[in-house]
Amino acid sequence: MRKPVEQIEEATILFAGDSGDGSQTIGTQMTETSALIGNDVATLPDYPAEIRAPAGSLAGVSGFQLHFSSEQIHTPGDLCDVLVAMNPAALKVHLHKLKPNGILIVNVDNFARRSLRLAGYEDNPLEDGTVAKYQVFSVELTRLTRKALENTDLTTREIDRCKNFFALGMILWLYNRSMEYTMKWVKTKFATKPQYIEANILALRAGNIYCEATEQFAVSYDVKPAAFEPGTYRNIEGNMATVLGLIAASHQSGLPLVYGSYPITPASDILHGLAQYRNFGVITMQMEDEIAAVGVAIGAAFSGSLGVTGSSGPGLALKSEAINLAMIAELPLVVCNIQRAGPSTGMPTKTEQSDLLQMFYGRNGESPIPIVAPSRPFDCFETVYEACRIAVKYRTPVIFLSDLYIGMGAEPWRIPKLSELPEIKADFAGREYAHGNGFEPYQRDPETLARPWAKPGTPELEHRIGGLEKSDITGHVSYDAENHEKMVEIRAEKVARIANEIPPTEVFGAQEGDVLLLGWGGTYGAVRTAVEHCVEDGLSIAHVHLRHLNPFPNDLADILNRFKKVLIPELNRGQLLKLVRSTYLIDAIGFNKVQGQPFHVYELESKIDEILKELGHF
Amino acid sequence: MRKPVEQIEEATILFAGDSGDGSQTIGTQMTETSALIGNDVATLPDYPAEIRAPAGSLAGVSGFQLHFSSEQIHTPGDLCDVLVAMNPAALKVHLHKLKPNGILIVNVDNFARRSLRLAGYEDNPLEDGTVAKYQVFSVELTRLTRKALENTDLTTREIDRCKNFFALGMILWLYNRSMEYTMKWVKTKFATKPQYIEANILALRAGNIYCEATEQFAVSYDVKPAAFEPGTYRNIEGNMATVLGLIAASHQSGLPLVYGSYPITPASDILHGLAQYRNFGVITMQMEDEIAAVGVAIGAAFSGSLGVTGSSGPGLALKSEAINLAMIAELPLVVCNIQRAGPSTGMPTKTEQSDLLQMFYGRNGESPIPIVAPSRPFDCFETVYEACRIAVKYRTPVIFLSDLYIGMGAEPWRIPKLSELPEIKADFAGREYAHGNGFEPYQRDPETLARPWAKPGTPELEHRIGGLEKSDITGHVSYDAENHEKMVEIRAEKVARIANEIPPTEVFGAQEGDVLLLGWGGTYGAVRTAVEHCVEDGLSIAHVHLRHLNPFPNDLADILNRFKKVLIPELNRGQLLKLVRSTYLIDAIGFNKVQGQPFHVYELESKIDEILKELGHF
Amino acid sequence: MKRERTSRTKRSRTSRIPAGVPTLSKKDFESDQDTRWCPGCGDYSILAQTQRIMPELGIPRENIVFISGIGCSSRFPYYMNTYGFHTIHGRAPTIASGVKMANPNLSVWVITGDGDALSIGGNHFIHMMRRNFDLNVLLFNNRIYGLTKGQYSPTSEQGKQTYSTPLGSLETPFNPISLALASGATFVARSLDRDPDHLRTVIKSAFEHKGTSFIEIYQNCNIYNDGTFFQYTEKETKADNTVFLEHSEPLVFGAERNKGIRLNGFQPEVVETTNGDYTTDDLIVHDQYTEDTTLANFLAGMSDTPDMPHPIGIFRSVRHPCYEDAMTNQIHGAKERVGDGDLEALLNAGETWTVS
Amino acid sequence: MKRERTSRTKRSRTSRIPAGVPTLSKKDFESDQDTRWCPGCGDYSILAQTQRIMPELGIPRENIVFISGIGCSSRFPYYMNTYGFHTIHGRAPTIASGVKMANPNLSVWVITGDGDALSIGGNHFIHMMRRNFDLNVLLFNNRIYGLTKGQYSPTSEQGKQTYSTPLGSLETPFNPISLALASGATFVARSLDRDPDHLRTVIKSAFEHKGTSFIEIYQNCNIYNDGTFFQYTEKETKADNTVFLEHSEPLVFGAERNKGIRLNGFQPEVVETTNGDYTTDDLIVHDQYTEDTTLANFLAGMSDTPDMPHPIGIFRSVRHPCYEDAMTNQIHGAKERVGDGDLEALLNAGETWTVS
Ligand SMILES: Cc1ncc(C[n+]2csc(CCOP(=O)(O)OP(=O)(O)O)c2C)c(N)n1
Ligand SMILES: Cc1ncc(C[n+]2csc(CCOP(=O)(O)OP(=O)(O)O)c2C)c(N)n1
Ligand code: SF4
Ligand code: SF4
Ligand SMILES: [Mg+2]
Ligand SMILES: [Mg+2]
Repeated sequence: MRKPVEQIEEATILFAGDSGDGSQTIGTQMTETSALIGNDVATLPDYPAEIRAPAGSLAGVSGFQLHFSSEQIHTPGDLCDVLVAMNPAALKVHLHKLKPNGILIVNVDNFARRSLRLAGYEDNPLEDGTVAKYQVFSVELTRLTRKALENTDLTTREIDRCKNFFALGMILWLYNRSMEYTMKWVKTKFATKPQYIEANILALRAGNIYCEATEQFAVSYDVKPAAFEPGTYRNIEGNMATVLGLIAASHQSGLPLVYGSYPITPASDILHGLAQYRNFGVITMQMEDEIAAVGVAIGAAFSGSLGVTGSSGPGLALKSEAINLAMIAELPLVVCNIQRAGPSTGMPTKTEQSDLLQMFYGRNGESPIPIVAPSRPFDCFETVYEACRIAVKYRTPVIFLSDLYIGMGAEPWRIPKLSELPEIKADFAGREYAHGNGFEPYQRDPETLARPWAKPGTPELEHRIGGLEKSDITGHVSYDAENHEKMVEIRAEKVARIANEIPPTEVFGAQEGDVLLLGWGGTYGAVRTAVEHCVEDGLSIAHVHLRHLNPFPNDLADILNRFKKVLIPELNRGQLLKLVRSTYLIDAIGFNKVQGQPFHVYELESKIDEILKELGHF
Repeated sequence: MRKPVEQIEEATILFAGDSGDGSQTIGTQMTETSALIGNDVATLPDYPAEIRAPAGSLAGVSGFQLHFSSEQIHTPGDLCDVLVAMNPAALKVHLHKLKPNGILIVNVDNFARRSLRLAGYEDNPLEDGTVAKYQVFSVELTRLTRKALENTDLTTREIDRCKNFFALGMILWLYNRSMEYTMKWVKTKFATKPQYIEANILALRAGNIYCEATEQFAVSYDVKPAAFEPGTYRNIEGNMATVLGLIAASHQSGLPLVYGSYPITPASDILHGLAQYRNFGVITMQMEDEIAAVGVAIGAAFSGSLGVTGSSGPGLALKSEAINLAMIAELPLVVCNIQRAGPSTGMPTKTEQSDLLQMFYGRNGESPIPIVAPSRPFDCFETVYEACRIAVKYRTPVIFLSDLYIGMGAEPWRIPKLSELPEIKADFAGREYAHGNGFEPYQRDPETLARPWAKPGTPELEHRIGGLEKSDITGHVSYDAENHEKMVEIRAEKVARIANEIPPTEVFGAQEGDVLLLGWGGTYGAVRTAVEHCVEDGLSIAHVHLRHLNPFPNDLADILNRFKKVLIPELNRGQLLKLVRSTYLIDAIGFNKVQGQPFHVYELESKIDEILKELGHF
Repeated sequence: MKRERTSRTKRSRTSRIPAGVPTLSKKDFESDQDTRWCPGCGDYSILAQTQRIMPELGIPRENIVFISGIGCSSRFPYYMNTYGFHTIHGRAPTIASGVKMANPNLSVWVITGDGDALSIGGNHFIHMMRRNFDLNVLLFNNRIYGLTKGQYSPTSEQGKQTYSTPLGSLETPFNPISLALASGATFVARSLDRDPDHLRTVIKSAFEHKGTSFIEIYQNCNIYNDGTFFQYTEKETKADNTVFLEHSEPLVFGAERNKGIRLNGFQPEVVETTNGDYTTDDLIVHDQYTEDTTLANFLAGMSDTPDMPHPIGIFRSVRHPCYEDAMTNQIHGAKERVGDGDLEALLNAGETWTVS
Repeated sequence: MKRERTSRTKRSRTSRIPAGVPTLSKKDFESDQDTRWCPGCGDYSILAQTQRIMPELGIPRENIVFISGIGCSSRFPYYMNTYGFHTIHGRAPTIASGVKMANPNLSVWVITGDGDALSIGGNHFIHMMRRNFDLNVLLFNNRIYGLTKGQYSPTSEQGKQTYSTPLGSLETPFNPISLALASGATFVARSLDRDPDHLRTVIKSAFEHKGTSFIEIYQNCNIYNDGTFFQYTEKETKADNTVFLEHSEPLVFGAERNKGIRLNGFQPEVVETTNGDYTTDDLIVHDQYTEDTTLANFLAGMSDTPDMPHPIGIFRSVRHPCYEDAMTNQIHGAKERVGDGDLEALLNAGETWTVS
């Protein structure tokens, strides 16, 4: 008998287990299934730091958090409605994320003494009151899966690998979801291993039937589709959106893409992603280090390609000398920094926003470079595309400053039409640039101040560039005092002028009033959600999220002045804060978290409350 | 008959010629002679960018500017009283630095058509009115020197090399200086080549007698000794003072000095200087690159030595990843940056202060590092010593931020007594640090927050450090969220606490009032001179010059608030300015020059006037 | 500087445990940290052999320092109960050189991977070789980037398909032995994670060599590059695909020990020694102590040559002056020549004048 | 990937000047900039020979690119009337690789010094060799840092006294030829600033070689290291201290051409060919096209061996696939297999759903 179905607006599920338990796989299946029926979704994988830590250890826990909803959502959720813990270590690491009275599904077969000890439990948490405030479902996942698959030809080890699908079957039942998408996926995935297709489908069905047949759950839930703008959608991770944005920029500009990189978490996926698209003419070069990686990109830019390089903080430190060369040589170059928690090697699998000032100032001399930052996974597409556009138009390196949280997070993306993409024009200098006194490589476009892009192979435009200061217009080496000052100013002015193209800044919520939250990068989801809640509560709160960090939008000064307080939430110790204070001389305050973790919505909400109290409200 | 002698307070002489002409040599001779009779002196060499540019070319001009006085002086002078131009190129490059009606001595034998053309003169500047507003002395330096040396055995080429001593003889006469010091010097220098001793002395005497005998100069000048604090003095270049400061810190702390470096202008002299002192146990290692150079210094620090590395801007970019490692590992390390004009390769032989923000922020993640900057050549000694003291006491990398201008400039230095040097205590952890639960490498000193320095070789303190985030107290690798935030805060707090040790900030001039000039680094001389002039004029102007840039002195906020305007003069586009504005939220204004050249006093004075006008004065 | 011919005897300054002090055991070298490698990883064996051999070296634990870069292999120092420094990617040689220079009495070990040593750290690697500090370098070659999850490395075979090269890598791999030799390395060896006895012996020889001792260790990454060296490490194939180098011995190999390497002009060839054409007298005889590098280079090249067995063992072991000793000599020499540094005199050197 | 055996023929993609177009002269390759080297510097000769040989290569000027690092030698591109990029210290190989990859039709030249290539740039140098882009690399070896005013370099002889090493340097120098060979270089040669004819011939051969061509050029720095190579370059001593390599020819040298190099086991020796003991038939015969590197390594080692002449000429010239061609093949192959990239389809790939 089908049990009652309850309509709910949204749910958050956290799948967790040992690295080998397949939590990422079933998390992704549930995500895709939800996205396909039209929910808004947001996800966050949480990989262990080690490749494969000892089975059952705390260090080896791998998690996948999914938030889906019938409304627009912006984060993978603060706390969870459901936690699936495949072993005691997963329970230990993640239990604090489960809401009181939330649903806890555990594979009770894994709670033997040894496993408990590995997770650091003295006593069995299922029995000693640890889980008392939750709805606990102790399922013999291993035994039941073995039972369901007893007639297959698989070994016990192979059978045990299917138990995640048993768990998925249960979750699909719980949220009234069809198994169709997953069945299709299993068939493609194991096309060459039919025995696995059968086994996984058997396990999936068994989990589903188990819920249907037993008295496990009293109710099941239904989350209706969300209202989306019309369009075609897909689910996308930030790093994959970056890959597509780069390919799109290459395609639309007609500039072949040359991506130089050296593997580093969490940027490697961009290298892996791009490497799959040789048929787009995409050249990826895994180089001997980060310096060589940016070097080939600079060489490619000089040669007339779209030169791109990508890394994370420590790699950026190494690239800084060469980026400075591209800056003074005024060559287009896109530098992707997928930030992770620093300093030094830091916590490579955790997120942070603490490289902003490094990107602004981490080069010797006066070295202004435009910086853009995506705000959410799908926004990586547009933002990296914008980075390419600026680089090509202004002939300058541009930094695309993403982070681990959005790079690895995923959410639905309305796929743009090609006609919606802004123009990127690679107007190479041709023969007509050669005048009487020869070619002048530092003769500039009067509007953008860009110098001509004269690529080798163009007759009559032979010229020499380099890292020594160059004479205005002629480009000869120059130690002249006034010329140097002039060139320093021109390079600054060129970057400053980009602001003239930045569209008006969107102010969400109150257009003037009490508190403006000024954010950038991956904090978008949490900040926007918190501000939405405040606005629903009728408070005079606003949210501005900057894509352009250098230069700032021209209208920012005016916006900042319309609010009593400016609060800058950042996953660092106040870096945008420093820039805003010195630029606009306003007493902006910071809200900072440096834990390798994103903001929770409730943290922001209580900070806003605190400020409102100080302002005399409540 | 001895001509009349005029008493004057001060004079500035610029010796200039082709690289091979020996201007540096005679400049140094005149400096030492003046210092020895008790003048205050300040000098600035100006080497050509090329090793040896074509003879007679503008690129090949080498200059040496000397300012000496019977009063305390702080700069090598804005404009010159005397210009010695050994060839047309030297005239072309430096004539604009000569005061109206100043003395111009030229070697007229070098003004043939070919030489003029090489210098880019169409017509002979000695004849076409170019030098009309100066007192011109066209001396046949070449012919007269050959004449004086005709009875020696030297070749003409060798004889011609002595003509700088002829010029020096003239200058010594002009300023009523004895030739004794130079004669002594020549004797030591050419001890193995007696024919050169004779020749140079002959030339020197000939130049001297030439002035005595001919009607060249109507008067000669006398500059009396300056009033110096009692003590023993020597003349010293900034880079040499840095060398001595490092050796002193090593000696006083008992920590062997290990200096890792890779040659780069203008830091190489520190490597060369230190390499001469093996008998002090000084280890210098020229490494394969800047990364290796900082690497050996870090390894040496771990091993219990005073690890130091030095470079200039581009090298600092390369070192940044490793400096960050030393920061998170909390090891003492001194990093010398002798700034030059950037960005990128920039203008390697010119000065600038544009790496300040790079030193603050050029590393991924939150990476606070103390920064100290010397203000004048001799101040390099105390400042680098202070850098060592902080590094050792707080177990942190410290940046010593010097620049080309003070590194290559020279002035008299009161040699300190060893007893005057602050204590540097290398209190290594011993066996007593091993407790029941083993050694705890992140257990801190409650006052400084420094962690124990337990060097390999110490029994029972075996432990492991590294670039991954470490757990408080135990030092184990930790990905824990709260621990990370705590460690980030501790590292920041440790640096902040250094401020408690900074002595009260000296405010020169008005103690409150109209305008405070806030400077740092090599601008000291020009700023102090300008403010001295203002104070003499009875204006309400003050000067504060920061040695400690991170952290700022605790009393700075209060001082800044005592003035209507804060003016921050910098040889960059306003870097300290940004820091001050964001930290103190005051509307400080910048006065900036980015020409690879130091400030002139008059530039600062007219800027002060401008501000006073705005404040309604005059 | 004059070079000495052999390195058979060690005259290291590393302090030894005095006689009478109780000797240590493997357990004493195990730290309290959980090892965090994938189950089955070849790194475990290398760790175990290192921990086992340590007590035999006779060095007090506090005088031993392990320095690593970044990579799976580079977590090694955390597991050794000695001093350790897990530094940054590729830079371990520089930091280890600083440690050794500052205190030549320490026994310093560099732990590195094929990516760490030969990709980002390639330059420090070759310069370390020519400096010849008395360091011991263990390169865990698994022909892959383990820690960053499986990209090809500088030792991966050309055409290698990985996440970053789905259609195959394009570069000719480095031969770490050749590279070390060309950089002036004085001790060069190769061993196997799966041959614990050989590994321990070679580690011990490396320790006994005075100068930079380099060991390439074939290491299996069972997650991203499983079996890449199985033909050299597994019982069924090992004998036919490897030749173990022994000083003064001819190059004989094969399950039946009936094959050998002969030189034909400058061209090497594999010959049978039992079918009558050749005897072991015709074979190349190994000489690890010869100064000339032609033989060592030739042996190194064998692993790049199809159908040749891979040499395992010590390719070269010669005694050259160590950097730290030469530096110490300069210091002593200077002190003898001009006397111990006198700071007061130094500050007051040159022309001075006194104002009173 | 299969390797081809020789590089006798060049099948470069670099576009040639079409027949009928007027040919260029040395003057066409001189830029309008004043050369800024010290009078007497060996760099002048190398520049002149390069400018002289350029017209013979048949490449339109606009298709030629010179890329350098930092150093005296690295100012070279400013003086060539072609495209040029004076980059940063040690990194020219990386930027040149990017230029060549992005446009394989260009003729790309890397200009570098012993410090630039082997000190800070050592890693890029060795990796460039194994990638085998079709680049031409001229290393100006003056055994000193010229631009920074005279510190010892990685090729300076041990014990070298310089500003940074007043008591002598401590490291064993690199042998650039050995290092290039160990890194998989496909074309390796040595020439002299003071032998213009030889220099031009070698530069031309380098150009004709498809793959990375490396030439070490002994260059005199008359300011900081005057005469360091005089025994190999000056008339009086050159013949006895050098042996010129010619393919298929025995290694004969000496003013009277009566000396030669013989192989004695693995040990080389110098023998007289006129006193009856040996004839030229006993001498080693040079083979620059052999795939096996034993001979080339041996020749390279001669310059580290006291009493051996320094080989001048082409050590090795073999044909291996070039990186840029292999990459281009991957692109073509992918396009053939799955069709030209369709952006619209790519964006819409995977599971999508439509909201209307
Ligand atoms: C500057 C920098 N660049 C990149 C990385 C990322 N990274 C860490 S380890 C590694 C390669 C590891 O390969 P290998 O040295 O072979 O060690 P293994 O993991 O195989 O033992 C890379 C690319 C880093 N940590 N730092
Ligand atoms: C990152 C960086 N480090 C150091 C320098 C300083 N520097 C410039 S050229 C050079 C060495 C030059 O030697 P070499 O390559 O042999 O060239 P040469 O001048 O002898 O032709 C050095 C150390 C620099 N420009 N950049
Ligand atoms: S990824 Fe490979 S090398 Fe790294 S720990 Fe796992 S098995 Fe070992
Ligand atoms: S310093 Fe030496 S290498 Fe440099 S230009 Fe002068 S002579 Fe040539
Ligand atoms: Mg590896
Ligand atoms: Mg050189």
